[in-house]
Amino acid sequence: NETATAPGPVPVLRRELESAVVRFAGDSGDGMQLTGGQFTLETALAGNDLATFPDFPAEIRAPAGTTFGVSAFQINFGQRRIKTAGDAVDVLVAMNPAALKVDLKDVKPGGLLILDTGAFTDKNLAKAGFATNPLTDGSLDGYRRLDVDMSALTLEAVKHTGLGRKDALRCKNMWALGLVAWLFDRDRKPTQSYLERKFAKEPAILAANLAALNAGHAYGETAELGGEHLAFSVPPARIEPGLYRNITGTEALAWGLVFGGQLAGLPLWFCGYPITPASALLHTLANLKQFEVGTFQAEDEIAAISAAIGASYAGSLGVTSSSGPGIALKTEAIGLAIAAELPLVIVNSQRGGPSTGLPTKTEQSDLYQAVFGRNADAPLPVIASRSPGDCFDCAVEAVRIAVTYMTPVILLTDGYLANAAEPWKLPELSRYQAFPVRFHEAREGFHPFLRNAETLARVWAKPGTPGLTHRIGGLERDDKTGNISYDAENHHRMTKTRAAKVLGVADSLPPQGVEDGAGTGRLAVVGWGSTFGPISRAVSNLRAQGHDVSHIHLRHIWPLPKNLKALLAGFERVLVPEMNNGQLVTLLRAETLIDCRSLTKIAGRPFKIVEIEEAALALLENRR
Amino acid sequence: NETATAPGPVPVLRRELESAVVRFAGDSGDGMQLTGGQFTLETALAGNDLATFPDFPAEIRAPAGTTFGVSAFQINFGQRRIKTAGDAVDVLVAMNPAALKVDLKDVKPGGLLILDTGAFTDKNLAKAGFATNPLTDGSLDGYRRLDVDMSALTLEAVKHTGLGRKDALRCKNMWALGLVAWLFDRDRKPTQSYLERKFAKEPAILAANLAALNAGHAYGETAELGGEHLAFSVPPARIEPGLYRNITGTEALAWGLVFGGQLAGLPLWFCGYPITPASALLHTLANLKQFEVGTFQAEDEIAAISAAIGASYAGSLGVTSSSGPGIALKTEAIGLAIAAELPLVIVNSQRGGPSTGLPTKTEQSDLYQAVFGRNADAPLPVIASRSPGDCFDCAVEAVRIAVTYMTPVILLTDGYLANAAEPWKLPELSRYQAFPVRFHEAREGFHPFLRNAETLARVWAKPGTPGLTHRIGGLERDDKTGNISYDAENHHRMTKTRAAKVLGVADSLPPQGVEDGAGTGRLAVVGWGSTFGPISRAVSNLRAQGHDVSHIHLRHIWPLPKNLKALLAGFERVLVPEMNNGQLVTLLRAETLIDCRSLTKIAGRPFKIVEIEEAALALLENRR
Amino acid sequence: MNLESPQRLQPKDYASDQEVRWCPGCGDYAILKAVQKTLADGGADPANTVFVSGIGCAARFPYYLETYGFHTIHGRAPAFATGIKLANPALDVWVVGGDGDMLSIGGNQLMHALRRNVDLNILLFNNEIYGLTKGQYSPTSRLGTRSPSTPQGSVDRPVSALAFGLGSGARFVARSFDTAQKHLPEVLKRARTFKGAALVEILQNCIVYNDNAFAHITERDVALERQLFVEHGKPLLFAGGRKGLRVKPGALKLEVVEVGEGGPAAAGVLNHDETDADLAHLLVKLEPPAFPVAFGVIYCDPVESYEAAVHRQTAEVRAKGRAADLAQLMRSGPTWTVG
Amino acid sequence: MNLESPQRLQPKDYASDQEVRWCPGCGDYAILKAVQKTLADGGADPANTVFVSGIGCAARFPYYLETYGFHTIHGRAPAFATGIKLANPALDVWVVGGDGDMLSIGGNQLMHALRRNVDLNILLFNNEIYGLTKGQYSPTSRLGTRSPSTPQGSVDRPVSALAFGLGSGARFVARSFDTAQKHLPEVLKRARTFKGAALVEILQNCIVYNDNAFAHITERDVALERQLFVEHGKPLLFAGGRKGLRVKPGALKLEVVEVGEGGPAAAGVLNHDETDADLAHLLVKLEPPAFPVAFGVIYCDPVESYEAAVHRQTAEVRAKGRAADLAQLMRSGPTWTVG
Ligand SMILES: Cc1ncc(C[n+]2csc(CCOP(=O)(O)OP(=O)(O)O)c2C)c(N)n1
Ligand SMILES: Cc1ncc(C[n+]2csc(CCOP(=O)(O)OP(=O)(O)O)c2C)c(N)n1
Ligand code: SF4
Ligand code: SF4
Ligand SMILES: [Mg+2]
Ligand SMILES: [Mg+2]
Repeated sequence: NETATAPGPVPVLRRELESAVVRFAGDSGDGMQLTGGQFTLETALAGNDLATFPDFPAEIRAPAGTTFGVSAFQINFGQRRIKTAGDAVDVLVAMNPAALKVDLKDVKPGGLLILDTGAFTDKNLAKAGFATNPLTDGSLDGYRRLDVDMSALTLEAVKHTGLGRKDALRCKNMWALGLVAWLFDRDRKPTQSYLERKFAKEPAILAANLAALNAGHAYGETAELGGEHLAFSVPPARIEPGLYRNITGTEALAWGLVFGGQLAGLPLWFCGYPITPASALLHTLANLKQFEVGTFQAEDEIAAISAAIGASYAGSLGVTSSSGPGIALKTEAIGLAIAAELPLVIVNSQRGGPSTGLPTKTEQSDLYQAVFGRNADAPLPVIASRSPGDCFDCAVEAVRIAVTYMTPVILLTDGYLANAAEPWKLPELSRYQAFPVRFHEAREGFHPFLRNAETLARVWAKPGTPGLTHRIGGLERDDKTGNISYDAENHHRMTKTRAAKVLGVADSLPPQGVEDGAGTGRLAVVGWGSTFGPISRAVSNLRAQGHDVSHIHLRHIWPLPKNLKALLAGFERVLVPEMNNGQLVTLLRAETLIDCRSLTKIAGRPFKIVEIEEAALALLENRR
Repeated sequence: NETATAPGPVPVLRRELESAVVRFAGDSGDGMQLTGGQFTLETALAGNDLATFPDFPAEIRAPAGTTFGVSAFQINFGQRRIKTAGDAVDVLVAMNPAALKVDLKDVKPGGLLILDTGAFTDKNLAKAGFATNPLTDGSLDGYRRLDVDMSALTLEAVKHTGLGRKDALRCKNMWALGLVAWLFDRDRKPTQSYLERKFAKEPAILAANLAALNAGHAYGETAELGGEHLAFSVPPARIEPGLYRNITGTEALAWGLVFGGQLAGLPLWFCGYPITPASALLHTLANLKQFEVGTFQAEDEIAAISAAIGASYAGSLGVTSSSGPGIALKTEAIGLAIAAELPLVIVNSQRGGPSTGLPTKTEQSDLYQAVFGRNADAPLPVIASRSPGDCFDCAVEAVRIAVTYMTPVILLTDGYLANAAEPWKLPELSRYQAFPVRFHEAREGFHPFLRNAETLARVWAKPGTPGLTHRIGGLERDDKTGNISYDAENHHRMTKTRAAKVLGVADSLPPQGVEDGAGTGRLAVVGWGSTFGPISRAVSNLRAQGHDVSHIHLRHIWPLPKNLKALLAGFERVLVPEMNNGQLVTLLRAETLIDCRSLTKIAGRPFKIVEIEEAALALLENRR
Repeated sequence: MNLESPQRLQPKDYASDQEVRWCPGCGDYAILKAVQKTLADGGADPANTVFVSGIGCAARFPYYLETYGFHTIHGRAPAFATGIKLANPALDVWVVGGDGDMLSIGGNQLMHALRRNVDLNILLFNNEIYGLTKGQYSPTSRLGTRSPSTPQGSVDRPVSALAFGLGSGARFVARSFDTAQKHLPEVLKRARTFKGAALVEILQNCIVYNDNAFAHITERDVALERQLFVEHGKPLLFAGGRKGLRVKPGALKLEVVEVGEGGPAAAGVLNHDETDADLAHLLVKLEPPAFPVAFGVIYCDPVESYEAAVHRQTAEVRAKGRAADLAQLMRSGPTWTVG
Repeated sequence: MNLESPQRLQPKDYASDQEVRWCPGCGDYAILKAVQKTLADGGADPANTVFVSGIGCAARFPYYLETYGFHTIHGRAPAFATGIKLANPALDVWVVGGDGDMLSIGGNQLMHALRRNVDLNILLFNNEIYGLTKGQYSPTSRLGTRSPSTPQGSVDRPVSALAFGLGSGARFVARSFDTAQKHLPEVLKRARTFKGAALVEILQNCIVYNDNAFAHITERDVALERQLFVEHGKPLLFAGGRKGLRVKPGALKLEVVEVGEGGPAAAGVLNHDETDADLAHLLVKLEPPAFPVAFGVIYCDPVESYEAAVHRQTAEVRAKGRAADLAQLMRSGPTWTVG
């Protein structure tokens, strides 16, 4: 009963855009994450580059219609390289007054609001805290509007399926998706096949969702949407050729860990305790049992890391993961892994703090904790991934360092990376260099703290190996025998050795490069982690304006790349934007004695591009 | 049957010394700590300045005669100001071969060895790992020796008390003490009264101990100890007038906390879990229930700090204490105290690490943990005490900061400070300024995050107050209402406010002064904590030799004193000696961008004076 | 709203001005109502009432009550509450948490609060799932529970909250469920007046991640057969009095018996003795289908509470009269004068 | 010494070359001997044997055995051991710790290892004191214990290790004491062969800080009256067979009965049934003076062990044949080609 599903251009006047930012916002129950995800897929298949930002409420399922129950999904896509989810919104789809209330502030002046008027009831307006109705009180005058009673139109469209009102209304999100797909000339096929897979066993629900999707699309085609409600087109971007898929940081991380284990030739034991936003890694790995992967949900974070260390002791690769408060609980055991010199990967999906803080918001404020946050002289390597896809390579790198140097490694990601998706070019797995672990087996002269002269890694002799029975633990050990030692000079030597071993990781790293811009100049913007996108875009914007700015982005937080000091010394000014109150900047200042300046944003959200541009300009113009 | 107990000078030729270092060493069961403590008291009463260093074995009571069972107590005393327990030993009292084995390396060439030949049996020699008998193999040729069969002489001396052989032999330490007292012309009275108190109910044991003490003394008087075994005299030092006592860091800390509570007008709740070397504070406070002090031995460190925070929440002053690994476990809860802005004092008696490390040895390697060791942006004030007596003032200061700024405060001490004793001039308690807490009671406009405009401290409204019911917790709070807030800008503001509040503590501090030397010059040696003694002595030695060196010692680690950067900028070079692998130095470099150089010693023992002198000279001579 | 005085307040007076943010239909709403009723019935003074919680959906509880409240960290609420109670024994201190909070990460803190017998009212909302973190299985989830972290089903046996409580030395254990709006306030009242650590397990429906976990016990059609309400001194009857529990002859076990004409006594039905720890052990673990689930105050055997003992001991020390004089203390032991 | 092969080894072959550093006279020496004997008797392969411990005097244990050993951190040994056993189920994994390590800081880890039924041999050395930290009272110390941290005596009630174990869901609990050099190896052998979490409480004398804590049970003159050695299927007799335990008529309790001429059966003496959890509950808490202390395997009721179930489930997934092909996995779901 719908013909508009046929592919091919719709005969409509479309304004071509370089890029566009769309945000879907509604109740937690409105399915906005799903809608956004499907639009992302359609957009990726249309050949655009893109970046997304899902923004969940802290509540599981807050009462309908409240502002704190608003769930939003933002996508930035374009024919140019897309680096962030976008500073400001071009099109806001608001499924109820609360969504409008929360998200309007991010819409560009003159931006398009698509509003489900059916949801703007008195009750919902009151719940959202509107004193007067924004649809009529003139407060939206500065925006373009598309007011449409999606609720009613959806009910109408799915009537024939016989679904009850409640279930029928749940198709509203597909109606909205259909409309937005029409607006940007996206193909609905991927969504249709998704729905067919998902509701294969529920034909009525499937039919209703498809009908809503198509009705929304048809509404765009047939309604009077000329004039200011002009439709758009965003032609494909020029991106590196290859096979692509969308990937979240969590998926990339999980696969990277599995692959790291394969490169090391070790089974992986992932031991974790749920915590937002880290739990998704546990869930993902729990579904990968076909690989040499085991998962263990422990009773708490301490048990989780303890079991992971136990697994490493027994000859597997132990991995654990959490977020700030949970990592804090693991601190004592991390010290043991350092002392016993066992490999271990610790993933920290950072979130807003201190304490419980803002559990569902992103932040990169656990750098201090990662680099310095242990009792005693207890150094370990720290790396950070910059984007969802980069989590794959960072996971592999973390495993490489852990097994090559017999050390725990902290891998920093964050809530944004964990949840956000980006198009990802599938890596050629055969191109990666393996780093197979050789367990120690020779009895001659064995003790557990024999070291590799080059890496300073101790030998790894696992239980079950005949003739190599030995004892290790957290007490200081004699560097000549591996037995407990309280000797003063030995302790000094061992402390220096542990530090040298970790610093030695830098020997295995390529020199720090420059992402964009020259190797010397007036200003270097130095970032780490998920600030990559906004810094990258800000620097390229500034360079396009003729400014002498370069972008340097660190994967290795500790040890720092060996050439970093020299590299930074080649710039007049250094700016360090961080989603924290200034942490990497402290490390850089201490290590380089260069007057690096901090730009902070501690708001649970990524930087806006303009924020970085402004700070960079201020430094360039010597205003700070 | 002994007349030599009469006071007054003994007619013997004594060589006057400026200072002397004596070490008592024996089996854990030999009572060396007691012996050392009593000799310390006798020496203090003789008017010398002094410093001590007790060195326990890690084992509770290791098998007799083993090297790892050796327990030692060192005292440095003199007629000049004494800053450390001494680099090298003048007189070693070795009660068995193991003690000689372990401690000989610290004796000065030509130093005096007092050896209990009765304990140099074949069995004991073997246990200590001597292949040949050092008494006869010439290996001790470079030393002066006093070989005496203390075991036999003690048995002889106490025979009349009818004690069994085992009990009788336990008086050997008193025999040794008697001899050393004679050697340095000390009055035995204090020890005699001590014994009378201690063994009031065991007359036979009392008699035996007194007899042994006197016999040792008499042996000195009557034996052929002329010639090379010349006796010594160490005349009184010129020290500040006043009433003195010996005090350990633990006692000073306990009393300082009690006094801090009094100045704040709050009851104190100390909640801890035993760990070496922090347990002694729990034990000391558990005996002070006559004050407004409660102690709670929790099931673990997490419960300990949680209960302490609970006590603060309820309107008491919560205090908790541990050592590195235990502090690690408290990290998550510290974050809550920061978020909820509740006062709390956290004492860390640092010990060797990482992990279990060297539990009975001292180290100052938890500075990173204290300053940086938490998830998220979670700053708190950190102070460190420099000497046993200084623990009193630091405890008061920690309480002042905690209640004035509504913040947890970390107070760093270490294993050395906890156990070591020094003469302490009793403070005039009435001279201290009180800082009485005023709980919030006004209902008008109340919310729990109302702030003092000057200190930025939030109000403290305790449960039980009518009309002020409210909820707090670890989720981010709105700065205008105190309610939970996920608002982006609010979180940024709150993070900045928390940081500003802690930095604001510096406004209440006097400018950083110089301990010794000029306020500008060629070299500043910057220390913190228990390195005070050796740095102080090293700098005064160098200054006496005409070098332009100054000593700066920090009590406040975070925030740093406001004038510190300017102060350090006045020196050509800066040296930072630490008993860790370089931690304060990182903070100073980051904060001042001055090329501070690190001197490290991670050996579980205080610096030797010469080690600091050498490093300082190297910098002065531009050798590093 | 801040309340003036402890004069007779209504349940609604104990509600704070914060919007309740649980999922619509969550069992926590009913428990909140029951607690408000309990406070009102007991004439609780809001100013002297403190709710302490860990982290989880259940642990949001304090925000919704117009009393003092402290939302702490995951699993440690019993320890915070211990500190609060030690510092001010006059406060009425409640601890609220979920099965994950109290039995997964917080098992040790719970055990020790119970063992010490700190005077706390401990409410364990057992929904057999981690709600707040979106549905992973918990230590009370039944064998085979499929969840995001156990896609093929869990393989570890659950712990029983009350068996764990008894094993830890609790002197008061009770059980009720969210929708039992008459029974629950009664049980809570007993917990509140018990001077010591009172552990109350409340079966709670998580409509989103573990809906109907207790339907086989709480649904109307099975309720009579599956619910045994125990009362001290009264016979252990259920199924509308048609069935009862008696000692299995010659064994140390209970068995179900039909109550005939002669009434419970004739059928050998046991009377509930809430001071009998051995009986409590058997009651807490009764399970369908063979047995009904026991609700009510299953065990209650008071001894001196921890904070009371601590303060008694302190008072004894002070009564012995060591002076609280710091200057004097400093001068005790050897001192000497210089100059 | 590194051992060649698992051929018949003597107890002394399991001793490492490290000097034993406990206090002379410490009960730990005897336990070490018993464990060495158990290993020798069982023909344990040192290469496949791992001792895992936390921190404390007891926890030094692994250093003295020529097997694999991991001296971890305070209280968490059961969790480390769980990881070890998951990673390599073929290993024979022992956990050793004191009452502080396992029941104070480590209560949660112990509970969950027991609940999950991980195949571990867990030896809890109970000396009712913190030895290593010099004598503070522990959660098993009796009421009124004077210690450095409780100078006026402790005011909190101790937890019973085995009651806690049962409350946590343990499927094997047993008790012995340090000097029981015949009995202890027998119990350890049972623990070793039990496939699941076996909790063995070993009463251990700390000669320095809590000397004679168990003298009232273990001293020769009271031993007969105070020690009940249970054996599956055998009557619960003590006092040289002169006394036994029977069910108190009509109650859910045990009582002491004199065994007369007619023998145990006539006196109604109960036979020990180690699979009976209810009986176990009663036995673990028997205490002098009214009762003897129960020693031996008090409860043993095997179910599938955790790591076995985990590996079984994994095998099932793999058998279902989802290919372990990462490149293929990456290509599942929507992909597109650029260029
Ligand atoms: C240290 C720490 N670890 C983990 C978490 C994440 N977390 C929050 S609540 C929770 C469990 C919730 O389950 P439950 O206690 O049963 O409460 P419910 O939500 O079911 O009411 C977890 C794992 C956390 N907040 N802090
Ligand atoms: C995290 C941490 N907290 C505290 C300690 C100190 N500590 C070491 S062993 C111990 C308790 C020892 O008692 P127990 O477990 O009974 O063993 P025992 O020495 O009596 O054999 C304590 C508190 C520690 N090592 N680590
Ligand atoms: S997730 Fe479950 S427990 Fe949490 S609020 Fe929703 S229904 Fe209640
Ligand atoms: S302190 Fe006690 S438990 Fe520890 S080794 Fe000595 S006697 Fe044994
Ligand atoms: Mg739950
Ligand atoms: Mg013990």
